Amino acid sequence: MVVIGPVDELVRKIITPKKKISFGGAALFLKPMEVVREIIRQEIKGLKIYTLIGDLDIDLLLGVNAIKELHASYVGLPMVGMAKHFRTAIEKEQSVVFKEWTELSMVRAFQAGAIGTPAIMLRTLLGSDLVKIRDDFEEVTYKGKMYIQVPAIVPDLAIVHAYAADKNGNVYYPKHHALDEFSTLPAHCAKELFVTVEKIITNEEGRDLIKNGQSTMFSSIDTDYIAEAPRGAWPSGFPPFYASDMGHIMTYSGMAQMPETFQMYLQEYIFGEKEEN
Amino acid sequence: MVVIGPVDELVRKIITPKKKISFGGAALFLKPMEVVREIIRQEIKGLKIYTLIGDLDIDLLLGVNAIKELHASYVGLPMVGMAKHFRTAIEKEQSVVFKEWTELSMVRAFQAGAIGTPAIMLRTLLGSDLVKIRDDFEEVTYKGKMYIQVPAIVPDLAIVHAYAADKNGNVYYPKHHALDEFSTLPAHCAKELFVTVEKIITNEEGRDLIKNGQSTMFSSIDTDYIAEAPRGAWPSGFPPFYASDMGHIMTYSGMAQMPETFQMYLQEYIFGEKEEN
Amino acid sequence: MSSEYTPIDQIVVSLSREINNNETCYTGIAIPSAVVAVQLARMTHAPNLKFFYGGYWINPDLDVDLFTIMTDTEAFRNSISKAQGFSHLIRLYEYWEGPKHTLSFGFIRPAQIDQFGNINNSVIGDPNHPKFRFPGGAAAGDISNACSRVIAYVPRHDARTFVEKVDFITGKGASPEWRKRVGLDNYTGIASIITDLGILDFNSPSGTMRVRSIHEFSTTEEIRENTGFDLEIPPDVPTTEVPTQVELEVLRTKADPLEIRNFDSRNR
Amino acid sequence: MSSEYTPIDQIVVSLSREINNNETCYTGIAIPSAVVAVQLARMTHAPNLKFFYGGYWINPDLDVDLFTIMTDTEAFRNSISKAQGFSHLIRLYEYWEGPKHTLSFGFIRPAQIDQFGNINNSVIGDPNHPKFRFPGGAAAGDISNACSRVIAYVPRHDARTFVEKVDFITGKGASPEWRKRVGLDNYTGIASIITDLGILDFNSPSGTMRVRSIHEFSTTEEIRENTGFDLEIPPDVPTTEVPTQVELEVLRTKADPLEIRNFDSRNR
Repeated sequence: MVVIGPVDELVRKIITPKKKISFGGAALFLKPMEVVREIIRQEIKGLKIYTLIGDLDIDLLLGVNAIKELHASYVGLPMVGMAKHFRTAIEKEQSVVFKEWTELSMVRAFQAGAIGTPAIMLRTLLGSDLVKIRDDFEEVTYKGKMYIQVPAIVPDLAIVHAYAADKNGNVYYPKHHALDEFSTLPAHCAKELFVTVEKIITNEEGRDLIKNGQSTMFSSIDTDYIAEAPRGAWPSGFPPFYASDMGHIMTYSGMAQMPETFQMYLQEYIFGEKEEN
Repeated sequence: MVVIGPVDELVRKIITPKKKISFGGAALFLKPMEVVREIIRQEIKGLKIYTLIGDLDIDLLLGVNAIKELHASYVGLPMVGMAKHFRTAIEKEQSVVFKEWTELSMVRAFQAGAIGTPAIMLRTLLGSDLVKIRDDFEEVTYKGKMYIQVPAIVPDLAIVHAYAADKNGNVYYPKHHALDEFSTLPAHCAKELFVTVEKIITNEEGRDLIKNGQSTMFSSIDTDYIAEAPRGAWPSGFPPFYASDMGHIMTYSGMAQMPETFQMYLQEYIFGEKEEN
Repeated sequence: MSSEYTPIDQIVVSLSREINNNETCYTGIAIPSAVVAVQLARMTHAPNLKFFYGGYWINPDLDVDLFTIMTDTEAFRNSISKAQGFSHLIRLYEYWEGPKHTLSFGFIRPAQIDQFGNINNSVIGDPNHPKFRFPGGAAAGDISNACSRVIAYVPRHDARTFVEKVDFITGKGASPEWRKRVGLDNYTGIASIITDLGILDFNSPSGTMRVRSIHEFSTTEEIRENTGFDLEIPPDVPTTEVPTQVELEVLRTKADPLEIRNFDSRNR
Repeated sequence: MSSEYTPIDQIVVSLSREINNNETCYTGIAIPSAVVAVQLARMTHAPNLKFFYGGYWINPDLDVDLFTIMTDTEAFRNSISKAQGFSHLIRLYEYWEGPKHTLSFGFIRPAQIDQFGNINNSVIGDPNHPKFRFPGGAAAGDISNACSRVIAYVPRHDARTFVEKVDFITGKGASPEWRKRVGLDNYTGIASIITDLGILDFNSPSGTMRVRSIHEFSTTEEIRENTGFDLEIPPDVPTTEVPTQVELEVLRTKADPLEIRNFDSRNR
């Protein structure tokens, strides 16, 4: 049965060091930012994070040294610049083990995890030095053709942000958005699923959404934990409800450059009184 | 660019002996029956057919000896009885090579074909004698665990029936149907896609469907050939538009028992004047 | 309403009692008694069962007959807004081997079954030139390794179906040792078999098939005569609990008013 | 409207001219000049280009700025009913290696590129303890083996970017012999590179990088000085065709009124 509760309680209960956690969203869209902030507030460390395209979520967590191992195909602030703490953590502090994937290989590894196959062959990795440095990427031959076989990703927990959830645990997101599969990919492969939503609705309201042409993004079979977090993806974008807050991302990018200003950012936007976004 | 034309012309043009062809639908739902009938009218033989769950489509084609090799997890007339010509072709005439899959292994082989991976590992086939008689099913070990690896299915052509297509080649089917993925699975893995539709609509009508909450079942990128075939799935069902015609399936089942009555069936329902269904 | 009941009524009621509340399952659409048994369970002792139907609906409206949903277009439309949730066929196939171990049980109607619970829905005779070609296993070969347990049913218990050794293994049986060796010990395979004569399982000392109970209208001798091998019949084998008045009434008026279950007695 | 144009204008216009009508492509969202070039091509010589945007829309409405779609919720809603089609992100990922060989071209903005067209968007120095960590390749490592050809662009042509041998191969270069050997000969890898100094390709006798044309505001010497290896410059190397009045007007008023392309000059 799905557990519905406040973000802080659920984070305290289910996010523990060493857990393998995948994040929904990509590239400043649909990120589970309220959970990221709560992880920082609760000073949880030692996480192993999987995200297709990391941005503010990852840079914040690296800034407070919460991540021990990171898997992604890209970490940066698209249209704004480099992710400062990502560089520092790797180049100077060597405080994180970073495993780079290509976008397609990571997508295939998520898909393999979801269907329960332990590894999958693809060809776009051929010729890449990633194969040389990743001991879990293997060159194989099938019927005389070369492939790279990558292992499935099976996180202990997936965390995604979505539009609404009913009391049964069905999760809704309007059709004709561009990006929901950036969240279902890292969710379907995980052993447990934690969804934050803009709002919790009644089962009847859920059925009305269905009648009006929506489908469920996750069914009650998929979800384990649900918390209400209005504007929970902010400052990443959540189309069609709110855009990526590029002004805020630029502010962050500036304040991330020095430890002192980063602390000010944390105080103002994470530890301080929660303001209306 | 998509080619839009009459069923008979397109069948003449693209369905040739030895082609590997996958059929959409399953178990008396969403079968491309008008194309099946046209294949019989044009006396095309020597086909290699892939279908997850075969029924009237396969039994008709086997009755006129059109299939040389058949891949499926089941061939029968659900709720009605055995598929007469399927049994005769295998037990008596040995006129068809039948390759049995399990449902999941065939689904995985379709999925592997769609993503371009040449083979895929699964576990539900473990212990099955299918592994012993299929030389393309291979027992493999990955990280100490046993799997059966099955080859991807990549048909030359997929044939499916859907609701509507616009002039650009976008294909529509209402949301909240149960069964569309029985057609997208065998379609996405194929090199070419032939879609029959209840009706051809204008691009504007297509956009109206989108505005009213529908999505495209296939995009214009996917489709190669489109033909209008009203009630083209009949007598298989096409929810929510028409139900499986169980009365007709029972009639067929009866008439399939003897060569003479089967000829009468062909005359009346396939070679005869097309009647209003 | 009559309290008389048919063998197929007993089969459906017994199938339904194998289902526990709060489990998750799906059924194929070509095994009518299983679909009816799920409906009966949901209407009686298992209201919280999570049930996929048609690979899409989760817990479709109990007021709508499941077969009507698939054959009546208006009922299909109405059912949409009353289900407890919606999934996708592709997602259902993910559950079979996915990380969550979602499916509690599935159903199989075997054409042949042997003393170890191996089932054959494929062929009799040489697989390449079979004497008899069954329709094929569909998911039968998969679900013994994808659902925590499998509930089998056989509408007519006879020695052609219950054989010492199946001609062909479409789906692996209970075989706990084999399951342990290949790492499938989370999946017990066939846990029970409901027939028109009794209920069978593999809880014998040797792990081969035994009689768990005998329906009130059949006998030890009948089961023995109609089984092609020596199956264990405990001396104190009980009589199957007969269908209750409530079960029969729900079955006849709500779970299966169209008597879809009788397709199983006609077609084998 | 001024006929003066900036180097980034030349880059976008040259990128757009690499696109042929009736091809199929998608772009990532973090390479702004590529997105703008696709819009420009669709508005000028390639109206039938099939273009995925955001992994979902096919041929979004030309009247709506693509970046506005993603950041303005009302524009997002309106754009839905005007696109030429819709697909799914998952389906787009299928096209990368699926049976249809769908994608004609893709774009890469390399952090390093060498004389063979190998690109590095990963690290400088020891991969395990890098001196410099780039954001990562995202799809750059995939698309050279998934799109028929790749069009690269470099907003600032310098010797740190154009190196003799990349520190790390994130994505394999042109290398026709290697492609033949591993069975990737349907994919040519990087076919052309547009920089702020000129256009480069691999059509030299040795298959290494050569200058195809030089922008009217730059020189042979400039290119040679800002390239970390000896690249081939044919004696009769032409001047790049300058942007036409029509191209500049469409670019400024319709394809990129918000000057998103300038993000590429600011961030590298």
